[in-house]
Amino acid sequence: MHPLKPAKAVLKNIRQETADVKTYTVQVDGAFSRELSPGQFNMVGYPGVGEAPISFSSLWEDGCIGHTVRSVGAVTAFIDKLAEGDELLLRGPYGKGWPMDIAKGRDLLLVAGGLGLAPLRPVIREVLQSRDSFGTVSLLCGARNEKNLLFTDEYEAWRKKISLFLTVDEAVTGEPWGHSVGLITGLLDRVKPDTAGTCAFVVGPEIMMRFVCRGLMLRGMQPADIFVSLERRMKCGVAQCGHCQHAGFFVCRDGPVFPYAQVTGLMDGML
Amino acid sequence: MKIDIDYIARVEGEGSVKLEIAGGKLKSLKLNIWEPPRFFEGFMAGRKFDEAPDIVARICGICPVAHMVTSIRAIEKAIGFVPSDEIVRIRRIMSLSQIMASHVVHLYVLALPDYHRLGMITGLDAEIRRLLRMKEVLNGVTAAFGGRALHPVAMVVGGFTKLPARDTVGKLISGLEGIRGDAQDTLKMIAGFDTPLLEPETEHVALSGDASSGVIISDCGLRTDEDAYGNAFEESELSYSNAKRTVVKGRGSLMVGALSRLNLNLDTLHPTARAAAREHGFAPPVKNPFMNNTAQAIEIIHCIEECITLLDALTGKEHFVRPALREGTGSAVTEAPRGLLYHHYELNRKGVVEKADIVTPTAHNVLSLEEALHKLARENLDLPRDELVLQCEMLVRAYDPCFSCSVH
Amino acid sequence: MTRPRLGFFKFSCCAGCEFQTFYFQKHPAETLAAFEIVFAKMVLRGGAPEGPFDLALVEGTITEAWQADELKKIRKSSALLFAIGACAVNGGIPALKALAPELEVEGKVYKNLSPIHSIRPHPVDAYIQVDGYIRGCPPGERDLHEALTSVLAQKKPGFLRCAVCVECKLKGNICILTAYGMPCMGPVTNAGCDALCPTCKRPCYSCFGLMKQANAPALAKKFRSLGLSESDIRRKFTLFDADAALFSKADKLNED
Amino acid sequence: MYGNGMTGAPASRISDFLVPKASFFRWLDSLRESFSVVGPVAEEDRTVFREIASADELHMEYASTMLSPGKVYLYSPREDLFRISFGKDLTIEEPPRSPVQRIIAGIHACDTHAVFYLDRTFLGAFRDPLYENRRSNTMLIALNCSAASRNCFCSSMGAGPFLKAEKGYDMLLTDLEDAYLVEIRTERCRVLFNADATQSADAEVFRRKEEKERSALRTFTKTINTDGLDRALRENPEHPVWGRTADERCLSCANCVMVCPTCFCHDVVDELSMDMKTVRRYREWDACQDARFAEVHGGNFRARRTARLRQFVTHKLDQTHQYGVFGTVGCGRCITWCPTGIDLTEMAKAIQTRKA
Ligand SMILES: Cc1cc2nc3c(=O)[nH]c(=O)nc-3n(C[C@H](O)[C@H](O)[C@H](O)COP(=O)(O)OP(=O)(O)OC[C@H]3O[C@@H](n4cnc5c(N)ncnc54)[C@H](O)[C@@H]3O)c2cc1C
Ligand code: SF4
Ligand code: SF4
Ligand code: SF4
Repeated sequence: MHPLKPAKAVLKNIRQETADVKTYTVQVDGAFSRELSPGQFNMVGYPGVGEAPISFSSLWEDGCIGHTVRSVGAVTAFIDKLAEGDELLLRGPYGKGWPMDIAKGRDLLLVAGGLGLAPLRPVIREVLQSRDSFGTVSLLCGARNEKNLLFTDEYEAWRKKISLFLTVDEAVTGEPWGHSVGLITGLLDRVKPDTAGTCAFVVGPEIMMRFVCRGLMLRGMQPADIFVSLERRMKCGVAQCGHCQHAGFFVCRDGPVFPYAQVTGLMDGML
Repeated sequence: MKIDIDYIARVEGEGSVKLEIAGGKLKSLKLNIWEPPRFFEGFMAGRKFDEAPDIVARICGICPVAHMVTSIRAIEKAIGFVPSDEIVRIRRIMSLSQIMASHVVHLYVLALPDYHRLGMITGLDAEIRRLLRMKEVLNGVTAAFGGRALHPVAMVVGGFTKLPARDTVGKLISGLEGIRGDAQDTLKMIAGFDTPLLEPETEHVALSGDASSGVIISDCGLRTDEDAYGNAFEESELSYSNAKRTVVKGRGSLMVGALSRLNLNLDTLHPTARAAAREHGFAPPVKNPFMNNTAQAIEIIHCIEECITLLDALTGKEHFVRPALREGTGSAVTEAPRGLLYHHYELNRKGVVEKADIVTPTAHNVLSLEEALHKLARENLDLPRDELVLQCEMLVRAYDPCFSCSVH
Repeated sequence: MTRPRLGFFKFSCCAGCEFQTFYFQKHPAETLAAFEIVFAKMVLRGGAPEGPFDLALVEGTITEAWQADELKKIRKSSALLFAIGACAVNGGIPALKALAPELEVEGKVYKNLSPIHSIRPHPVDAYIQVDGYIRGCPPGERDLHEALTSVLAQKKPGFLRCAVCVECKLKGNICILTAYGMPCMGPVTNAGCDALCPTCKRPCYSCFGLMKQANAPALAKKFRSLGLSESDIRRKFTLFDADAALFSKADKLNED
Repeated sequence: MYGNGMTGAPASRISDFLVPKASFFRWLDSLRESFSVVGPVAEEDRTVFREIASADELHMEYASTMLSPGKVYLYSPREDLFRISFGKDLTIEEPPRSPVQRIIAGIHACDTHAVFYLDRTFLGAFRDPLYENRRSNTMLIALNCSAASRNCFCSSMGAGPFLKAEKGYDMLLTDLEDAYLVEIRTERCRVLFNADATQSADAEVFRRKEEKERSALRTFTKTINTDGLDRALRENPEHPVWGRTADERCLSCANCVMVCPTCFCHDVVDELSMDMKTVRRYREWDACQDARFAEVHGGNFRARRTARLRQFVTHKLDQTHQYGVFGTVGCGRCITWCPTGIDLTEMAKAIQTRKA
């Protein structure tokens, strides 16, 4: 089997999350791997348009997988125009996801900036399902403004089992906003990680991850307990096209989730 | 009544025709070429001699080769470079392929739709297929020696930087042989259309039979060398048009292009082309400018044969010599698809152009075209307005004018 | 599926881009079949210059004031507008005029300048926002194809942005600059021509214009080391991209 | 350090021969019946690898070529991946695998190592079927170099001038004036080898080989000190040599990457047909020197020329954790073919000596 040969998939459901983000529930043909883990990604695309790496925002659920996509460029803008019932192509799963085995039995701190919540959603789902396997679980979630929050209708269910903290850079709707305003680093003091027992998963724009990780270290966490998910340009997803190379790592194969210790201070990165 | 044809579609560049009719009489008619000037002769000053052919190519997207060949010839004369026979042969092949390709575009894309009272060629499927077959082969010839068909790059002062492989040349020949039938069909198609009767008086001017002679002749007894071009022709500016217009000194309007070439040189054409001319009743002197289309179709038949002969004669040797710099002045006249093209350069000792002068086929034709339009309108004032407009446009298109060239 | 409505507009130029699109490229018949030609003077009599257009292709340099007004109208009536060809993208050959005093250049062509109303030559994006650039003189087959098929597929086109050298190496040409010291502009020129000139063993003269990441001063230095004079170097960098050379900091080239 | 090639079973018994050159080339010629034989051919004043019509065309005493045969013939510059058709249903077809059996003759030691490097990319965790197919259909006849070119530093990288790896290729030649020492490395090559007038190579022949190697080593003028090299580069990302070279000399033209025999990066491009019925998905070499290469939404990780130049140089001289080896084989091509002659060994030296 050609590792680059995509499989056909059908869009079963499309949900508008924000103005430029939609969640696609996708039915894939039988050959697609059953072994998906949170934090992994697919190469998603359409013939003639190309492919782009997109994280799973949900793993197998009712025979479907989920992708949450922001329309920013050639591939994503094209996907944005598709309708339910349309076909698209995908291949995967690729990459190393979140180290769930390391997190098990410990406190877990999830920090998501913007669309970063998408690759953490499968983690949240897993935590909700086997809540007892984890200690205290907190989710810090930041967005530009209220209109950019993802998965808002799921928050209530999440809150029942984990602590959820929200912040926006600025509140714009004029509706009462009962949460924080300001950078996500401002939420770090709300969770007070148990420095030895906590494991942190951080994902968002690289500059945001930089300051969150530094904040966590300043509060006593060890770099080895912090995990980040990197974004790089990718054309193949299988460590061959070279686009995602980051100082010798293939982000697609060695990541996208890395221990912070491994990727901090590398040239051309911001961490 | 005023008739403004704001722009004439399906010609190269921008031009308009304005008629004023009063009391059943044509009061005035003006052909205004409003193509904006780009000032080639102005900015050529200060450029290096070897840039000139690449620059002048951009005067025209349909006959870049004609401009390149002419400027190269003038510049080589200025620096005292004598091209090898092989180089001369290939340049001729380039010119021929360009003349044919230009005629094909003109006949099919620009002129043909009129005869079917269509806005454009779409819908005429058989014709489109024939056009594309011919285009493929003809552009292939230009591209094989020039690198690409439009604005070729391998044709430079000093020769051709690279030649195609021997078997490519073989393929070009068989390609040309393959479109002989299409060329005949093209002539049959064009000659089959009814054209308005129109016999304006003008002087037909062309190069004498041997295209590389640089000797200009006419049906009024003109005979002059390209170096003495300035003594025989005169250019003047018009207040209502960006294109200048050229006259034969002391006489008046002239017509250049396929019709003039055939009127003057029919007997030097390849026998198949002569036979085709006979068959379709083309017997000089032919004065009707609408017959220019027929002349073009006959020329295609001839050019295919001449091109094949030249391709056969290629040796693959002596195709490029790096030219040495020298101060000097050079003029050249060649036959572009649409007729006489004149380039003149003065180079300083660093090889920098100090002065450039370019007179294009359309500049030569402008006055006779305007006169012919006058006559056409005068004689057809009774036609319905739309038909009169169409006939005026058809006449302009028959001349195959290149307004971009004429203004440059 | 309805065919996208195409308008083709010519400003000051050789019209080569329009011929390239409808005649010289590899798929003219398919192009004519895929688009509804709403306005294109060179191939269509009549038509609707006012649009609306799904795609407007604009060729030519803007050299007269009415063209800028026309251009703004076209922009308003077009969903997508691509600049096509060196003239529209970079200023191209007509922009050479800007390198010398205006009246001097014009005076070399016309004795009477009073009917002449040229403005300084600029590429189209000096006046309007452009959705894509189809570079080259004439435009390259690959980018032109990408532009047209992207519109048909309703996706964002991916144009080439690397140096001509990349295409040159893909073809396996021996580099004429490094091996033979020919002053090739390939290293600073935007790809798209399939390295035509070096393949024909002549130096690239940059008809696709400078690529965005070009290091013009560094190549100028190389040319100096090959013995080119300052004016020769300046001429090389301005042939198709006088506008960039005049108005961007890429130009640190002197005259001697 | 190198030598994890993948092709063919090792030769079952020691098969080392002394073969008169004439006889060797006769044998090679005889193979053209069933193989496409590619070798170094003099064209104008350069040597290029291409398919030969006769062994007479071979120019075995060549200096480095512009493109390495491995990169061109095993990992091709442009290659179709799929043809996708729209119709009632989307169909995705792989192009048929090429059945061509090929021999690359006269590939230098450094370029052979470069093939091993490409193996790491295309036959690693994910195996690329196109590369794999060609790799196993290609026999590599390596050639030890008798003299270094101006920019060679393979001796510093352990990749030449003599090939030390024992596997991963099929045959190794050492030029001993009128004869070749032929060392056969794979069973498939041993089966094929039937040159006439061969003698088995004795200790004396190997003594001459060693002598040749010593004399070849004496021809090197360029060296690089690999001791702590990777760390030195990693720890000096802001050394002035980066910015200075990028500003004053680097053209962003990507010639270095394109000629590098180990550079494996490529783009994947979809070409739609004008009738919108099919898509050709192909890959073609891409380069980290292209500003677009590391661009993502909202930013570009290597927007600066300095960063792009540093990526190339450190990928060759630093990022050893990628495959456990240096990314350069010391062929010197990026120096030779850089229009402004940027020399990565000089940059490394400046950093190693901490000289600004
Ligand atoms: C592991 C991983 C997981 C990811 N998961 C998700 C996810 O779950 N959801 C999600 O939405 N995204 C995700 N991303 C990001 C996503 O892959 C990118 O946004 C996507 O690749 C963009 O592809 P595109 O073809 O739509 O955009 P492109 O067309 O490639 O454009 C991307 C950006 O590049 C620039 N660009 C590209 N071409 C040009 C050009 N010609 N001119 C100028 N600028 C240009 C622009 O700035 C543009 O914004 C993930 C990325 C990675 C690496
Ligand atoms: S860019 Fe070149 S081909 Fe296009 S119109 Fe301008 S001069 Fe002609
Ligand atoms: S010949 Fe020109 S385009 Fe080709 S690699 Fe050399 S410098 Fe670049
Ligand atoms: S090599 Fe340069 S000058 Fe030649 S066609 Fe390409 S961009 Fe134009």
